[in-house]
Amino acid sequence: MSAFTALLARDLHLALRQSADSFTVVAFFAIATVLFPFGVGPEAEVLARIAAGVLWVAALLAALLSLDRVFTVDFEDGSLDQLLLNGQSLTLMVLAKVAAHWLTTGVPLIIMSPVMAVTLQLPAEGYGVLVLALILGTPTVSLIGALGAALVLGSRRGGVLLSLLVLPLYIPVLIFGTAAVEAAITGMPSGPMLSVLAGLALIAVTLCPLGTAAALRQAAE
Amino acid sequence: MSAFTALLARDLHLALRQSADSFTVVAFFAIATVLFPFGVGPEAEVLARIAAGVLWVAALLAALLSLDRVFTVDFEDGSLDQLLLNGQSLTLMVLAKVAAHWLTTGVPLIIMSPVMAVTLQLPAEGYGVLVLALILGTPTVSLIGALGAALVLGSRRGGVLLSLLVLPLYIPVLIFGTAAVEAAITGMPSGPMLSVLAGLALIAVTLCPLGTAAALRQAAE
Amino acid sequence: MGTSDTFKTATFSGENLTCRRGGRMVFAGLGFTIPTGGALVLRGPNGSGKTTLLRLMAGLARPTAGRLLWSGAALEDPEAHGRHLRFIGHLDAIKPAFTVRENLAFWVAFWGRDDGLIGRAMEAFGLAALADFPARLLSAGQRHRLALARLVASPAPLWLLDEPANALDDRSLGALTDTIAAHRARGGMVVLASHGADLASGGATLALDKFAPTDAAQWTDL
Amino acid sequence: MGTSDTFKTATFSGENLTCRRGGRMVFAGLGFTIPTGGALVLRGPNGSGKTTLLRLMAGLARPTAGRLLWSGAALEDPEAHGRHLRFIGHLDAIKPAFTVRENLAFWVAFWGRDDGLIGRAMEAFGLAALADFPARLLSAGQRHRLALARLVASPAPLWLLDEPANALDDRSLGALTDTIAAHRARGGMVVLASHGADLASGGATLALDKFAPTDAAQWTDL
Amino acid sequence: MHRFANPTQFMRIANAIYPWAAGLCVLLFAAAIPIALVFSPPDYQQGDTVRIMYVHVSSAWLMMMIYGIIAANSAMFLIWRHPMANLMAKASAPMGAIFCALALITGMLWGKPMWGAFWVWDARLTSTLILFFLYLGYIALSDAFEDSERGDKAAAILALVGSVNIPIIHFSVEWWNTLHQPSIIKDGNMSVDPALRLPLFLMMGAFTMFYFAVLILRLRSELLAAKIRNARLSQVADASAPQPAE
Amino acid sequence: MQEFFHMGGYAQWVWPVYGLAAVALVGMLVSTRRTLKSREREFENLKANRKGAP
Ligand code: HEM
Ligand SMILES: Nc1ncnc2c1ncn2[C@@H]1O[C@H](COP(=O)(O)OP(=O)(O)OP(=O)(O)O)[C@@H](O)[C@H]1O
Ligand SMILES: Nc1ncnc2c1ncn2[C@@H]1O[C@H](COP(=O)(O)OP(=O)(O)OP(=O)(O)O)[C@@H](O)[C@H]1O
Ligand SMILES: [Mg+2]
Ligand SMILES: [Mg+2]
Repeated sequence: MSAFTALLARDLHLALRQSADSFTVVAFFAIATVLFPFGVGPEAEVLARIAAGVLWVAALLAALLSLDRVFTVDFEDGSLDQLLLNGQSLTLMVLAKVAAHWLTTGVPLIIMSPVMAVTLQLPAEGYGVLVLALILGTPTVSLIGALGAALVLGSRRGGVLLSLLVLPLYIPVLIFGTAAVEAAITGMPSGPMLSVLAGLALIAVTLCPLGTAAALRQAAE
Repeated sequence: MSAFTALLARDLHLALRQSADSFTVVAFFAIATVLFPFGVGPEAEVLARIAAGVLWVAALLAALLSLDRVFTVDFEDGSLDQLLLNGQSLTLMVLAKVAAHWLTTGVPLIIMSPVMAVTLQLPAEGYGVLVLALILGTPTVSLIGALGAALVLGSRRGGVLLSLLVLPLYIPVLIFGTAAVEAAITGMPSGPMLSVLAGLALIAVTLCPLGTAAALRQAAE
Repeated sequence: MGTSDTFKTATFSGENLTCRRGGRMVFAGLGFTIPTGGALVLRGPNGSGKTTLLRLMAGLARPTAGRLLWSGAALEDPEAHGRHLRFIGHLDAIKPAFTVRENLAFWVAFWGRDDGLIGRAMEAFGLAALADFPARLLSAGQRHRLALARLVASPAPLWLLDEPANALDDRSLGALTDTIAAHRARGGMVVLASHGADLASGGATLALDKFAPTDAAQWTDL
Repeated sequence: MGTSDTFKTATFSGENLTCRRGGRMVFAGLGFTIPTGGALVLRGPNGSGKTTLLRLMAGLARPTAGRLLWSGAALEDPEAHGRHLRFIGHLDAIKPAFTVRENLAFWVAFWGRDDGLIGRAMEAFGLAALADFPARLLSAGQRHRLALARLVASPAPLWLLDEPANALDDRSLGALTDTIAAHRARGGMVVLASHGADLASGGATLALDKFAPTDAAQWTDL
Repeated sequence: MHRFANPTQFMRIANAIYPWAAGLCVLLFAAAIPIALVFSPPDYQQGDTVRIMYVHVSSAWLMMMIYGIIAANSAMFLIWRHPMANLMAKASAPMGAIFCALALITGMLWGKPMWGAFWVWDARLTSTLILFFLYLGYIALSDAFEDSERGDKAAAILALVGSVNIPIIHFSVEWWNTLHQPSIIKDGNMSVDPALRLPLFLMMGAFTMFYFAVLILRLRSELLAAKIRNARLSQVADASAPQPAE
Repeated sequence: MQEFFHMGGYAQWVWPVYGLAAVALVGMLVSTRRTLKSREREFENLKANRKGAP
């Protein structure tokens, strides 16, 4: 078994062992989405109008919260030092960790999203594109988030600092993600937005792991 | 100097030393608020309609992020054990920590809120009540949050679990906080809502520190 | 209280202490008595319950059965018991952002002692030169010495020390031995877990492996 | 690679190593050579730079000046160097949710060794009985032994051990000494920081306080 | 009191109760279901939707009663450290969560034909939703720790603090004027048609007995789990028992 | 009979309620019994092994 699969398997295994974890990400997503009608009021038209945006913002914030700990635990218990010492490409290790993060948080979030869309009274035309957009967008979210998490590793108040670094980088995903859903609702083609999301994912998957690896090596020093 | 003031002074001192901290909470608040126009679109009427709700939700989420670490650091470096061993009431210690948290995050948030209200095109009548409601509401947020933080201390994925526990308990603050602002905007009296907020703060200040102290003692065991 | 004062006469003892952690019995029927000026060295192989017993003695954990006594009176309130003791465990309660002096000063203020002893505490553990050095830059042994300096900076009659010799160089080991001796001479009590060095000459020894419960006791219980 | 095989002949050395941390010079002009089967014991008071030097040797940190050589060739790529060594520091890289065996198995798979040695590693450090015990329940010494068991489970020629004797009871100390001797007999190299016990008989000793820069050097250098 | 703290004694009593609870449950359901679905008349206002009430109100009653039981047992567990109290609370929580979900869903399915919307943000609905989240929080918290004892205690504290919500749910229809139906029993005189009352009470009784019967099964199961855990741990302990000093 | 299933025009609301309730109750019962049975078996196994052990 190569180091990549060993690490991916370990992270998935850990997530399963601590089964409450991906469940709590989904729960945060649900709660944050549910908070909005409280704040904004229950009028169906207003809700439907902002549904796509709220869903995306809630998904980003949920991902953000879970990202906080992608590397922290390994850093604090010394695993990171050992991960650096395997004599192989660190970038590959980063990809394994990001893949595990996406599988345990991004995927449950995608599965959950149609249910939350009902709560927010999203028009039925939007559902398919919402799910598609999330499938294309959440990997980018995990990749950028991992970079941010690596950068703030070992700093005080990592969580808050992380948001500061990462949320602005999420803005393109947010804009095109919601635009795709809105296009679908209003009967316009949502293909262009979805391909932009795919493009963003491609850029992120080539650039972010390199930066993350460099940041991790700094953190260990 | 009593233990209470010593602890309060230490926490404020630490926050100052690590000056990035309260700044990052405010920054998260700002970014989360700014994300909305991206998600929802820039139309002024829609924004004004949801402004109060979005501000409150953003404030709650910002507080939540910073709460994650109220006790974690002390727990992980062994300070909590020592705090438990001072031969005095633990409830008082909890109050000192909550006070420090509120002073370093709640207060900057209150100061920041009118600026963010402008961004979201909140009608001018709402400003005063918004600030008042935040002054009455943020202590409750800190108190409930501290309870949640103490409960999840040492658990896996504390941050996400914390949200799950605490966000639902924030719902009343959110409802009455936004209702007060909306009342002010529509020219209705906002007094009743503000007094409910004050009542919630009273309940929280009597119940939460007790629960928090009990949870902290369990965490050390 | 200055370093030259003596402590009030007190004894610390435990009766029939039993402790279960995570459903498994760690030790059972354990008793001890520490007289004024006495020392108790906890020995036993890894996993025999030394750390568990120290936390129990500090009131941080509660025994499953049995009780602790302070000068013959049963301890009911763990909060009040905290006043009698200093506990130095594996975690050092040091804030990396504060300097060595600030770290000490906070705990002294927090425990309500006056800060006249801080200088002396730093000297006792060879930290005087590092007084204004941020704690995050300290080496493992220096950090551990800073944790130990609390014992001198803010006196209390009972010291509970979990493997205090860890990471210390020879010179610091000598300083620790001297400090313990001086504390006992003032009527203080010391309990320490140790695998190697003899830090408290003339103290009693408690071998924890003797109190491991028999198999049957574990099985029937619950 | 089974335990009975020997390692390829290799030497590990450092030339003129200088390290500055946070603006302060820790040591300067330090050199060492470890032959095949050799051992180097780092000694020195707290803060003399033992941990710093070990992390340097592991490639986790880079020296301010000087260089490391593997069999005479300068090490440029820290990633490739990782393959030569096992580093056991103060942090033990143990996942509390995994059992003892799972913890070992992960690292063995990660480092690309086959898992035939896991059983033997657990036996070497008295962990066989705890194999299916979740690591979260281990005591300080048991955890440390689990960390050390990686040395046996996944062999590598160079061992870098930071105060490996910490928290170990007498029996485990014996096991560690034996393991180190066996490793050296196979041509392995060991560097260890230690304040007390002699874990590598016949090894060279490096007293780090000798390389502390003079005060003047610290001051002018920046 | 102490008698109930001893697991063996407690289970002896519980096992004696079990056949009665299970039998009563079957009998009550046998009576309640035909009456609720066939023999009771439709409401003059709500028509046949009133048949939803029998399930809705019964689940709502159960979710509140179970929360009360959890809170009381949590207090006993925290104060006297009775292990049985902890098991009671732990075994009840998933059932409470399910009844709470059932109350929410049946309420929504009733709300659509009655109010024209599945959901409105009124005080009772909101506080019920909060109760559901409290249940989820309780369950998540109690298994979020490496050390299960710690999880039990943290969850117990949460249950106690959250009990503030129960009176809010019950009195919300009086404190705030809302869409939701007011209390059935008010000042002793029943606002519900007597013909509707009989199936309601039968159904509530059946649900309650169901809870007690299943609870006893769950308690047996939890106790077994604890025994298995102990046996596992002590097997390990045998093997790793401190080695004799050399 | 027809009328019974029709529920005065509210069939689509009433029947799901009873269906869900049935699923929830039966589900609770079945899952509880299943874990109980499996734990009983496991415990018996453990006890048997133990007796065999020295
Ligand atoms: C999602 C929507 C709903 C929720 C969460 C909900 C929740 C509750 C709760 C918690 C109770 C128990 C209150 C207590 O015993 O103190 C209750 C009782 C009751 N509900 Fe609902 N309900 C919902 C919708 C409805 C609808 C649509 C109706 C009828 C039009 C209704 C009629 C009743 C009645 C008649 C009672 C018994 C009155 C009482 O004892 O207080 N509910 N509901
Ligand atoms: N980031 C840093 N900035 C400045 N100085 C540092 C930093 N980290 C460590 N030091 C200093 O470097 C010196 C060497 O530390 P190191 O941890 O290597 O010592 P050590 O020999 O391992 O000591 P010990 O025996 O206490 O473990 C110490 O004096 C320490 O104060
Ligand atoms: N939460 C827990 N659940 C079950 N067993 C535990 C738990 N915590 C510790 N133990 C067990 O309790 C025993 C005593 O642990 P303790 O840490 O007190 O040992 P120790 O004597 O301090 O050992 P060391 O010398 O290694 O520090 C160990 O066998 C450990 O496995
Ligand atoms: Mg120990
Ligand atoms: Mg060191």
